[in-house]
Amino acid sequence: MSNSITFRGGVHPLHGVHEGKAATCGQAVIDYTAETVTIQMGMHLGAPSTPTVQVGDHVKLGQQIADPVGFLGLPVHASVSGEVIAVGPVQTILNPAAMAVTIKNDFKDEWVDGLEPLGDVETAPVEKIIPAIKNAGICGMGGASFPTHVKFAVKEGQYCDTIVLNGAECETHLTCDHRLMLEQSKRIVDGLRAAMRALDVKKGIIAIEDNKPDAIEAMRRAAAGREGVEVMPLMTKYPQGGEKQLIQVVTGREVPTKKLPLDVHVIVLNVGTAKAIADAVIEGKPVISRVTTVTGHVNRPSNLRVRIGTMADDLIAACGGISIPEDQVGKIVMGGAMTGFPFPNTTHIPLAKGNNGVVVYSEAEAVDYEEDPCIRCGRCVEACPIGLNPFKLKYFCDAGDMKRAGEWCVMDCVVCGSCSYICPAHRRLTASFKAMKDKIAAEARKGKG
Amino acid sequence: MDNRFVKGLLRDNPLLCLALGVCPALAVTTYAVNGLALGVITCCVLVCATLVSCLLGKVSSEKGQLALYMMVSAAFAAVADLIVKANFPELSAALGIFVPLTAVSSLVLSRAAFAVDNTPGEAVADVLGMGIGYLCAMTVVGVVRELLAHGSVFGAAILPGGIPSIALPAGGFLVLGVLMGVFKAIVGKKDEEEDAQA
Amino acid sequence: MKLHLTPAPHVHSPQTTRALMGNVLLALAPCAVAGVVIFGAPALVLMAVSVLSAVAGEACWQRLTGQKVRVNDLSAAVTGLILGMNLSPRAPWWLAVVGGLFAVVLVKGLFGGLGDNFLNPALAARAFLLVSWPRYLTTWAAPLAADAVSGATPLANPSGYTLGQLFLGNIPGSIGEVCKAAVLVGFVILLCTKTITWHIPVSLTLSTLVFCGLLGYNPIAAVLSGGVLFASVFMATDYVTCPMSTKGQLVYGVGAGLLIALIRKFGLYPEGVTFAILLMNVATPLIDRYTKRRVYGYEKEAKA
Amino acid sequence: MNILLFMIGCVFTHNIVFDRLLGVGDAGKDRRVEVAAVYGLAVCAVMTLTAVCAWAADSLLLTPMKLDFLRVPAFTLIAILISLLGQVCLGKVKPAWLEQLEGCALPVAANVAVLGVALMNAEAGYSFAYALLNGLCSGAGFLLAVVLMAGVREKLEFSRIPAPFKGMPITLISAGLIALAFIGFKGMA
Repeated sequence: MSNSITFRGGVHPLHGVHEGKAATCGQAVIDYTAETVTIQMGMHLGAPSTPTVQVGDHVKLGQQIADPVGFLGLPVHASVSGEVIAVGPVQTILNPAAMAVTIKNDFKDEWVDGLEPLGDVETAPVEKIIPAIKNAGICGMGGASFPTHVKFAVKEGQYCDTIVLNGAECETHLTCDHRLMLEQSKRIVDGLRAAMRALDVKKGIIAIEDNKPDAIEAMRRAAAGREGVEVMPLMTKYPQGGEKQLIQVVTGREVPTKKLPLDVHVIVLNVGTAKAIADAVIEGKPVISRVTTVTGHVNRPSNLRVRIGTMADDLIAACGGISIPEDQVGKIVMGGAMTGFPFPNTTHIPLAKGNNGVVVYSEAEAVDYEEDPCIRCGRCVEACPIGLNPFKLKYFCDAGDMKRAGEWCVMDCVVCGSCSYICPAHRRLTASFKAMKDKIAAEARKGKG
Repeated sequence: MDNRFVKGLLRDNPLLCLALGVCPALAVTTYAVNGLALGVITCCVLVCATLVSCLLGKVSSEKGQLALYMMVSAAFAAVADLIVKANFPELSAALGIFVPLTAVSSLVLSRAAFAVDNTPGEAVADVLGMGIGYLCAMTVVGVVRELLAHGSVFGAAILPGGIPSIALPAGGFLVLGVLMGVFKAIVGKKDEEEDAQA
Repeated sequence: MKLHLTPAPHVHSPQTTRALMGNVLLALAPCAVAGVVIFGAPALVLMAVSVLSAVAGEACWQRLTGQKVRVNDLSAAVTGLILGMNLSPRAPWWLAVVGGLFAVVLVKGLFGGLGDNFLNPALAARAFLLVSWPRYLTTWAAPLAADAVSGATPLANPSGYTLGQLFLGNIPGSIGEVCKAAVLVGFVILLCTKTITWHIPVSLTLSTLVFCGLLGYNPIAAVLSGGVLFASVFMATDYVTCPMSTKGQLVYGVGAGLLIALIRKFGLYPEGVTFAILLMNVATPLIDRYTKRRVYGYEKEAKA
Repeated sequence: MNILLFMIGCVFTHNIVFDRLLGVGDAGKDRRVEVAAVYGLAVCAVMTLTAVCAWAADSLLLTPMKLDFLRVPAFTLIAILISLLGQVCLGKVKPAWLEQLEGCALPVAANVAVLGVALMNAEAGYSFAYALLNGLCSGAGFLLAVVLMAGVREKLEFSRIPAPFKGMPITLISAGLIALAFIGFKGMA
């Protein structure tokens, strides 16, 4: 059943406990609407949008509350109807003071007028689809948050012949895509068809890891009879969901270094993004909610469909609060275990469009390992899906040797975390490469600027 | 004037710190006597060669300079070889080709190059310091290596046995390497950068 | 709420350096037991002394140079035990001490400790002892069972022992190498615990088989006699000193096999394994340089 | 057959650096593997030519006229001339390599091993063939040694070597351990 081809390297985190997904993959998604929502202006990759509402305004559900800024800019919409109670910087997962609009929910959920649904995806006018995507404020829901309409902007001389829907969800603990594929399979295929028609692409492949057989079944049923859509099961291995690895396994092509997937005529979309596209095209609705997994040491681990901007402490409260005493909580992570961002000593953090999970770890699970010397066992070299030489790169990064780190292709590192996961000496390889990549990128910008 | 001399002995000891003239030090120091003898010979060749090249003064091209030093030290090495062959035949057998090889010993060439740039007084002090320093270093290495290899010092047996493999080239490398490290640790030198300006 | 802010990834594979070294010790246990069964108490004493001297040596060296004492990562214990198993049961105890200190201080400590040396410490120490005191390492005690006082090893007169004896190990030889069955058990343990991959042991044993056959030895006897199996499973697969990529490991194994055959045929020392693997350790940096993998998105190998 | 054994002996068993201990200071310098290979090749070429010319000078000129005490200056002169000659033609054939030798091939002549091999040939009274082979194989042995040591030094680049042992001491200890491994070749020739 499963696709026997796989990419080089990769690891199997928490393989024994079904990748930490057992707790939530069997339950249906629960709807939850919080009291207040704090919608950040910079949820997408690119310049933050500028708010167009003041404190005290009354906003309707789906009303645009911020204008896009710059080429990668996206409009931001209210995810609840109610009254704006604050417009100012708030602590977010990565940025201690990010501009955000806080709205108090009046639970009326009355939609703003002026939405323009385009009807069924097969008959919707092709040229209207991409503008609809932009107006709906859609960006990558898998975690990268890259604005989808920019990804669809195919320059002349370029063409796209395959769209791959990323249902791999190789990250640990997260099951939101899995549940979405089970419960919204038709809507996801609609989104894929809309994208295929918009870009005139003949082939759409939905890639799903074979540790989700029920999802594969559900998507196959939904894809039956739809033109050019097929489902491809993949071997379960982290980081199968990475863009480069997915393209390599599904289409057999390799994205050349410093190039984009479009240069090998492929576009990769997350299943959540496809569903958002379908909502935008069929009902003309912007992105106001998403499914998020809340798991780890919470009393009722579950998948919640929540409004964008819901606070993390509300999410945890909705799952029955933290199940272990507060001093035993070691770490809370936004996202999966391999690429998630740790919470900074507070759970009062708003959810962005790209945040797909909140996981609570106990003190035992969150040990700060001390870096032992490298024993050159070669496990990190075997694990790296890109074929880099992590142990050597780590020496260059520690020595701050940007020239040689660049020569040994640190810029090609996809920061997937496999090397740090597998290293017996607990060396923080991924963190060093991420820091070095940021340093080299900053240097390049400064050079250009 | 004199700190140059002391420098040659301790801080910038040619063999143990600047790693000059390493080849003979490895090969010959299986016995302390040989180490001392070659130390003396090298010191004499060094002093004579440096004085002569100091007197000859500068030569135009840098390549010519090095060639001149090599010829001068080759001449003195030949003389030394003759003297040793004539008076101490068994020593010459023990030292083998290492006596004539002092001609191209990196110690002799580098000191000659150093001497030409400085006043004769400075050059003499430096050369004497270096020569004596090298001699002491060779003797120390010879003593340590003979003690480890044969359990004796200058022939007088002290320890019952000894580690025979120290007499082999591999042992020579290890002993000299460890001695250089220990010496640097004692003299408190961090690492080679500081030698650059010596 | 006090939360750790350590960067991703937040989970870690259960294999740690200490666990890996523990696996190696576990895999060495059958050979150690076999050695004691065959050669009696002196084997046990020697192994204990060499482990102790290796561990104590490493602890003192690390304290002397002001480093954190890392003896509990068991790497010194593994070095000591492997060295102990390389000695002949009749070797004097101080030989194990000298070998242990040489391995831990000179070959590993001076280069910076675990992961920084370029020769396998136990193997280098064995070579050093072999060169310094050949008679201790080449006159073999007969096993308790047999009465021959110091029979020649199978290498000396290959036809003297049946393959069965060679395999089960009641033949003269060094403690850990004699019982090939125990070595194979250890090999299986290491494979199951994913501590090593098959590449080096298999390639080394096969290439020894082939090259010894070419040079006129009985291939099976050549592999079963001397320390080929023990060394290929425990010493050649030392992470620090063998190549990183599987391609490099195969080259390493084949090279070592070739050298074993050459040294046994033409060399002075009967046992070529020690020097063959040491020479391949010296060549490992070059092997690593020229067996680099192609990076995703590039046509040819990254610049060396 | 013994020519082959003699050759193997010169390259491996009596390796010029690890067994005959000539040219250790130059072999141990810190260089990248490519530069080491170029330096090794240069030394090998100069050593072979020097050995041949030295043999010619010695057997035709010096010994008949009982001037063998002039061997050392004569051989040094030959070495200098050959390395200059080598530098000129290297400049034409492969200028890239010349930069790697820092533009001047003369230090090659100052290499102890080059003069050592020439003297060894003269004192052992080798015939022409053996003198040539000795020069060539010792040169190959030097190339092997320099490349191996450059490889090892590169591996030790990020090792936490104690401060006083950095630089030459650790190079010598590494060379000692490599020499320990080379003892395996003993008895081959």
